[in-house]
Amino acid sequence: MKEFQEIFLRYHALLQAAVYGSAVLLILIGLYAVLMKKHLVKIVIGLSIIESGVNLLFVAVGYISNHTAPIFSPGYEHAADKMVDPVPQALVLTAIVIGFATTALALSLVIRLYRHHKTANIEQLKSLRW
Amino acid sequence: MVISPIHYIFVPLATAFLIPLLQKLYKDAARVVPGLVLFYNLVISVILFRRVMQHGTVTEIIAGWRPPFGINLIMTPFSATLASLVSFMAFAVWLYGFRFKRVLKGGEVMYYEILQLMMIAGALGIILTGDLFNLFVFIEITGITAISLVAFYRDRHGAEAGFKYMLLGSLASSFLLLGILLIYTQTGTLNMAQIAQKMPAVDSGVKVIALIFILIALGIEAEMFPLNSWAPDAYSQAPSPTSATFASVLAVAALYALIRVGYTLFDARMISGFLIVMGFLTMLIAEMAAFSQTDLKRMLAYSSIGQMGLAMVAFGIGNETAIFGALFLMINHAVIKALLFMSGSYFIYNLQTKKMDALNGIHKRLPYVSFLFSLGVLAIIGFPPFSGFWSKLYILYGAANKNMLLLIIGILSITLIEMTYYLRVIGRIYFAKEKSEPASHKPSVNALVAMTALALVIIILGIYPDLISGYLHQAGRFLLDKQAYIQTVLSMR
Amino acid sequence: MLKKIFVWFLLAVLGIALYASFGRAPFGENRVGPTDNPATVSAFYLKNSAEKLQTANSVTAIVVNFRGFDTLGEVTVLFLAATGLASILYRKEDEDEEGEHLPVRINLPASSIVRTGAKILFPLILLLGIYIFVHGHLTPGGGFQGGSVIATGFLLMFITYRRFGTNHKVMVWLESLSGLAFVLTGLYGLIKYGSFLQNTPDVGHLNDLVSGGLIPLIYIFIGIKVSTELTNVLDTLMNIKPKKR
Amino acid sequence: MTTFILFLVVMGIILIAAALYAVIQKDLLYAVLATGVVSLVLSVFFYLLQAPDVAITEAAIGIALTTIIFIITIRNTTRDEDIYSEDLINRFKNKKDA
Repeated sequence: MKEFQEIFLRYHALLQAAVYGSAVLLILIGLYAVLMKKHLVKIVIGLSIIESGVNLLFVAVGYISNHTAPIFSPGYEHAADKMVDPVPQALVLTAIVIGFATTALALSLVIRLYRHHKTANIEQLKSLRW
Repeated sequence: MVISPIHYIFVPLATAFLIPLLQKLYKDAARVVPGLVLFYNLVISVILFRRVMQHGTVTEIIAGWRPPFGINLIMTPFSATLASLVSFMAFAVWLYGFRFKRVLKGGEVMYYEILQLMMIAGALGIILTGDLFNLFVFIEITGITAISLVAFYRDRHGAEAGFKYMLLGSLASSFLLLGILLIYTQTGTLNMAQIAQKMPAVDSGVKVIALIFILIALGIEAEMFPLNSWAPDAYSQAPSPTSATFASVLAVAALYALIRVGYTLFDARMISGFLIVMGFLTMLIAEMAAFSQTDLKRMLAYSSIGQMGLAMVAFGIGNETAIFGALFLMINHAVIKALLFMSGSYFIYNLQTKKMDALNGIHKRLPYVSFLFSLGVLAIIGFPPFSGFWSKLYILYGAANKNMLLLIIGILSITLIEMTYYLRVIGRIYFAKEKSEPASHKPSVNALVAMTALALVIIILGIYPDLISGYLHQAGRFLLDKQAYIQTVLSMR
Repeated sequence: MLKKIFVWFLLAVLGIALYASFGRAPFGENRVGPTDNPATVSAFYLKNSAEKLQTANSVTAIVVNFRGFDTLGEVTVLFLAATGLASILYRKEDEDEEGEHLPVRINLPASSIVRTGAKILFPLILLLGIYIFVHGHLTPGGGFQGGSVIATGFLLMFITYRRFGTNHKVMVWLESLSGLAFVLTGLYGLIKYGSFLQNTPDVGHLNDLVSGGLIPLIYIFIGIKVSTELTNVLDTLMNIKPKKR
Repeated sequence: MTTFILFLVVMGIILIAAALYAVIQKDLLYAVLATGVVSLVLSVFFYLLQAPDVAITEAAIGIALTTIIFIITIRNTTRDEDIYSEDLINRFKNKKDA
């Protein structure tokens, strides 16, 4: 297991870039879709990609190299010191479910909007103005 | 069972879960039961408010784990004041909306009442919680209910306003999560008191970024410029009792969250300049937009945003006088704006249009409602005998104490704009030539009772502000005393 | 064009800010600390979920007990989303949406292989979901996971059988009662032990099926609640009449 | 160990590629399926990062339920990003007929 730690440290920059980097990139890609895309469904896709990125960031922050999942299954009863941080995982559970709830609500609004306006382009929804 | 802050949350929750069943047993359950719950909230507000003011902060541990390990509810004098305000306003709005005709169609009334009740429970949760992630959950509860209520009429404007709110609200929740996570990585905790304790040791760059994320998120909820484009649409498209709730409950809770995070988690000095500048911009732009509105509800909405901006400025000034003024302003704004939305919606209901041109000479058709509306208008622009006067005076006094002459001039000139457009409406109501149409919808008794009660509150607070000023001073002092907050929470057993 | 430059600038700033600030918490670093004498919240949770709560899955212990109040809020969010969805997509019988009327479903029926497969799979998926939330305190999984698995089972049936519908009365009862049961379990803690959602001290032994006191019970309520809410959401969405092509 | 590193890097690349595809793709059905792929890879990611609870949740909610509600929405709006309104659909149809 010492080996693991060594290799982990050697490639640490790469690993951090792979995990944090992809989470941050997901957030940016999603934000790009939200800001630049015109189709309502695309915008909601962007929102859900942002949520995915945030969730990944949560789990990544809680990870500890060479530690196991925070479950005291038989044989691991006294391995509390060798477990990853369970708090971000618990928070992410909440965040995923809440994310699904908001996505469903957003999509129902999209359906409503399309029924009324006959269009799914955000630039054509201009009945309300400043 | 001893009365404790948790009653604010679990009673509405259990009721909301039960309403679909009760509806099957008794047809009007969905309308009556929330009222009982809100009345119960009002009763425990009175009890807890007295307890907090006499014996100091009331705290409650949830799930039996003392902070920082468990989630805790905390009622400082500051949050007790706001929680009581929210409970009172929620009950008044329920009373007003009890026979509200437009929401009475079919089975929708159940959806409406559940959402409305949970919006209030969520707002109370925001005010009471002492945990950062729990704050996020309650913000989501209010957000989802508010979106559904904005889109409640299912017309094209409603859905559009709802979608706008949805878009900004989702971004807000993502940013809030990022901010929370950043704080968690640095401090290893989610309890607000412990974060406040550990915050000075955190690297200042990370601290600023976390602060920016959280300010963006809470700024969206608290209608801060330039993130408030959802607000006028949401206010004007929602059913009228909901608009009143937005102004008197949701805005209060969102501003509370902003202030709690800014003052307790971070340093008050860190955000004071930001709050003053953003608050002033919010106020200026909102009042200018209100000036050019032709739609009554939109005008009221912009005026609401303006008032929130003024409250932000006052919290930014940050001395005791200004905070006293800000708290007074929050109470005034909640009561007065609710009254304006309530009476204004009777105009709209009678005229079947939101346009202000149609208001000409309506005082002959709805004399009492017109009287209440003008009372509200006079109070909100700060005419001397009414309560709005005192809050503005104290905020200006607070600014003067800090020698912010420019700010005083700015606030006064914005008040002038405000006065112009509000008095224009009054002019229309009383002095313009009326079109001869008979009044079709007289206000119902319960709505009249609710509106009269609010009007009485305005008048009494205006003539005799000492009634609450002692409490407000105490609340303001507690807000500034960060160490007391930390100690109270972390010494809980 | 200006908007494009602004957006790219915003994205660049945000990306750098995010990566730099999270870089201060290096990937894989141990920020939990020793669990014998916990200095952080996580270490305290890890220690006590095994010792005081006898719950093998410490994520479950956090979700249901330590931070159970969050979970109550989360279940409420789901409930409110289902309510809001129903309210937004609600349609009275006589309500005509701007002259649109489309009774005919255009989709082809599923093939008989799919239908038979769905019929066999459906009870298995339900069973799997129930297994997941009953064992939530022992193995990975729990109320949310099991609930959403059950909802996918209903989804399969909705897709395969056009006429498949849930029994609304049963759903309403299950939904209300499971939510209420969650709150009442919390209330039991408040009355008996003085704190909302507090667990019983009688927690059994680690890795027994009946261990963790009230945790498995609450997770079962959550599982029922989540599965009914998600199924309701799907039901509402599936029953939208498709538009004219 | 090296497989772990390799896995994470490859997964990250797939994740970003799928997300980019979801944003760029004009056919919304494929875009939605790509977000399903994002969720799938994400749940593998969670599993590798020792979060099996989250992985199961993401698998059930992210892959199955979110994707299906998106598909239902597409069925009720338009499938092509550029043909976003009923007017455009009709015009497109007429062109095809002519």
